[in-house]
Amino acid sequence: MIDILLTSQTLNITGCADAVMSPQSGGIDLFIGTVRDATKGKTVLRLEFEAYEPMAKSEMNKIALQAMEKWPLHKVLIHHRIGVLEVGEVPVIIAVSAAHRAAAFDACRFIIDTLKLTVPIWKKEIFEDGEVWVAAHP
Amino acid sequence: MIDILLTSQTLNITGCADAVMSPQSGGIDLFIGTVRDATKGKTVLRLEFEAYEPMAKSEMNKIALQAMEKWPLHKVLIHHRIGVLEVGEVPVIIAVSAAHRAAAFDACRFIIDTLKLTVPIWKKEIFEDGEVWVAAHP
Amino acid sequence: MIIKILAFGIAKEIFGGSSIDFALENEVTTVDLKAALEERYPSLAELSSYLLAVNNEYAAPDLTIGAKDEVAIIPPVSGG
Amino acid sequence: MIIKILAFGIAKEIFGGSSIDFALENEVTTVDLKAALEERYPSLAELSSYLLAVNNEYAAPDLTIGAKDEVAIIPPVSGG
Repeated sequence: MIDILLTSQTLNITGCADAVMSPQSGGIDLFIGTVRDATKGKTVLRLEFEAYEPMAKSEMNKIALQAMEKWPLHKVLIHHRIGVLEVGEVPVIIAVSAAHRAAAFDACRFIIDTLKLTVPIWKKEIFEDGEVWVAAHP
Repeated sequence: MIDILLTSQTLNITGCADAVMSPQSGGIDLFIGTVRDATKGKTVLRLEFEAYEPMAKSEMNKIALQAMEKWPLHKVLIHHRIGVLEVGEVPVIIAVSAAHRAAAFDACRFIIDTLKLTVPIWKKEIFEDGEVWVAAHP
Repeated sequence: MIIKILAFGIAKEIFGGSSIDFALENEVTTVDLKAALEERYPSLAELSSYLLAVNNEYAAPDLTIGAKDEVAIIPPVSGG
Repeated sequence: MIIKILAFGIAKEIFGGSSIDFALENEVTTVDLKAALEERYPSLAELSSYLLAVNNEYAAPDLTIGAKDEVAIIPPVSGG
């Protein structure tokens, strides 16, 4: 089971865990991204996330499929928020269930690492004195 | 910050995530144990967890301290349930926050692996035709 | 031939909008289209990197792009 | 000397209760106490393994145990 969501609504942590639970699963690993209050020493006021939506969903689905090929998983969930997020809010939740926890940990880490490399979502950091698209320039 | 709990009440997944969030954190890793419906091909009806409570809390605290020495973490939470648990219920939640996700993943995995080796908590599996203390006999 | 090119993130600022209609004489490969875009929008070459997506897939350098394809500029992603 | 020994999990079933009062002539080390217990409760030796805890800490083999110590049998743990 693969559960992919791109939404401007608040992500639901318990809902994500419940969605991947199954009576066959012995462990769930959940990665929760949060908005930090500072980057490179500068105070971040808020973030804005933008996605190329159809392609982002397609790439998220590809990563989930890759993870299910690499490890014996029961369910994989990738939820990502778009729009304006304040410090402490949650832009991303990855949840993975498996019979054994090693697979859940490895797969969860693979998914967030790969998502950050391939999924067309962009983050703008807004500071008191300006704003910047993260990673755009060298 | 270290948050240790041994309780007969239902564990609260979102509450555990919220407890380790901080404005300095960029990532939270959460491990959620769940009760499987079968072990070695036999149907499990329910589990019973028993703890040597003062020592279990002390060992959980030691593991959290070790994790904080090994990795740059913000907060560590270890909640474990005792008593009777049905299939699908959650016996354990580990939550770790850190500025960077690699530390959160490594620490979370270290904590659950070590907990299963050292914390004096015992699990009895109840089947239709009997019951067994897990790992007691070769 | 007119190709509509979608822009996101920093590319939207470089294009001055969320898409452009880009005129070309013939069908082009990904590599050729990037070169043509950089000539018209030199700021693209200042990015850390960028890719083209065609029909919601990252495009190989030698892929041929025609007027019916959905093309998008993918500047360095930063989700998660 | 009487030592009160707490039991958990399978050890509770071996002892027939959650603690026993175990009589010893002198102070003993962890190793000696395990040997004495196994003589009285042979089923202990059939476990995969077990440790003693003294005052809420795993006890080293050569630790001396006295009447005022809180001693517990720790059969193989299986939390999580």
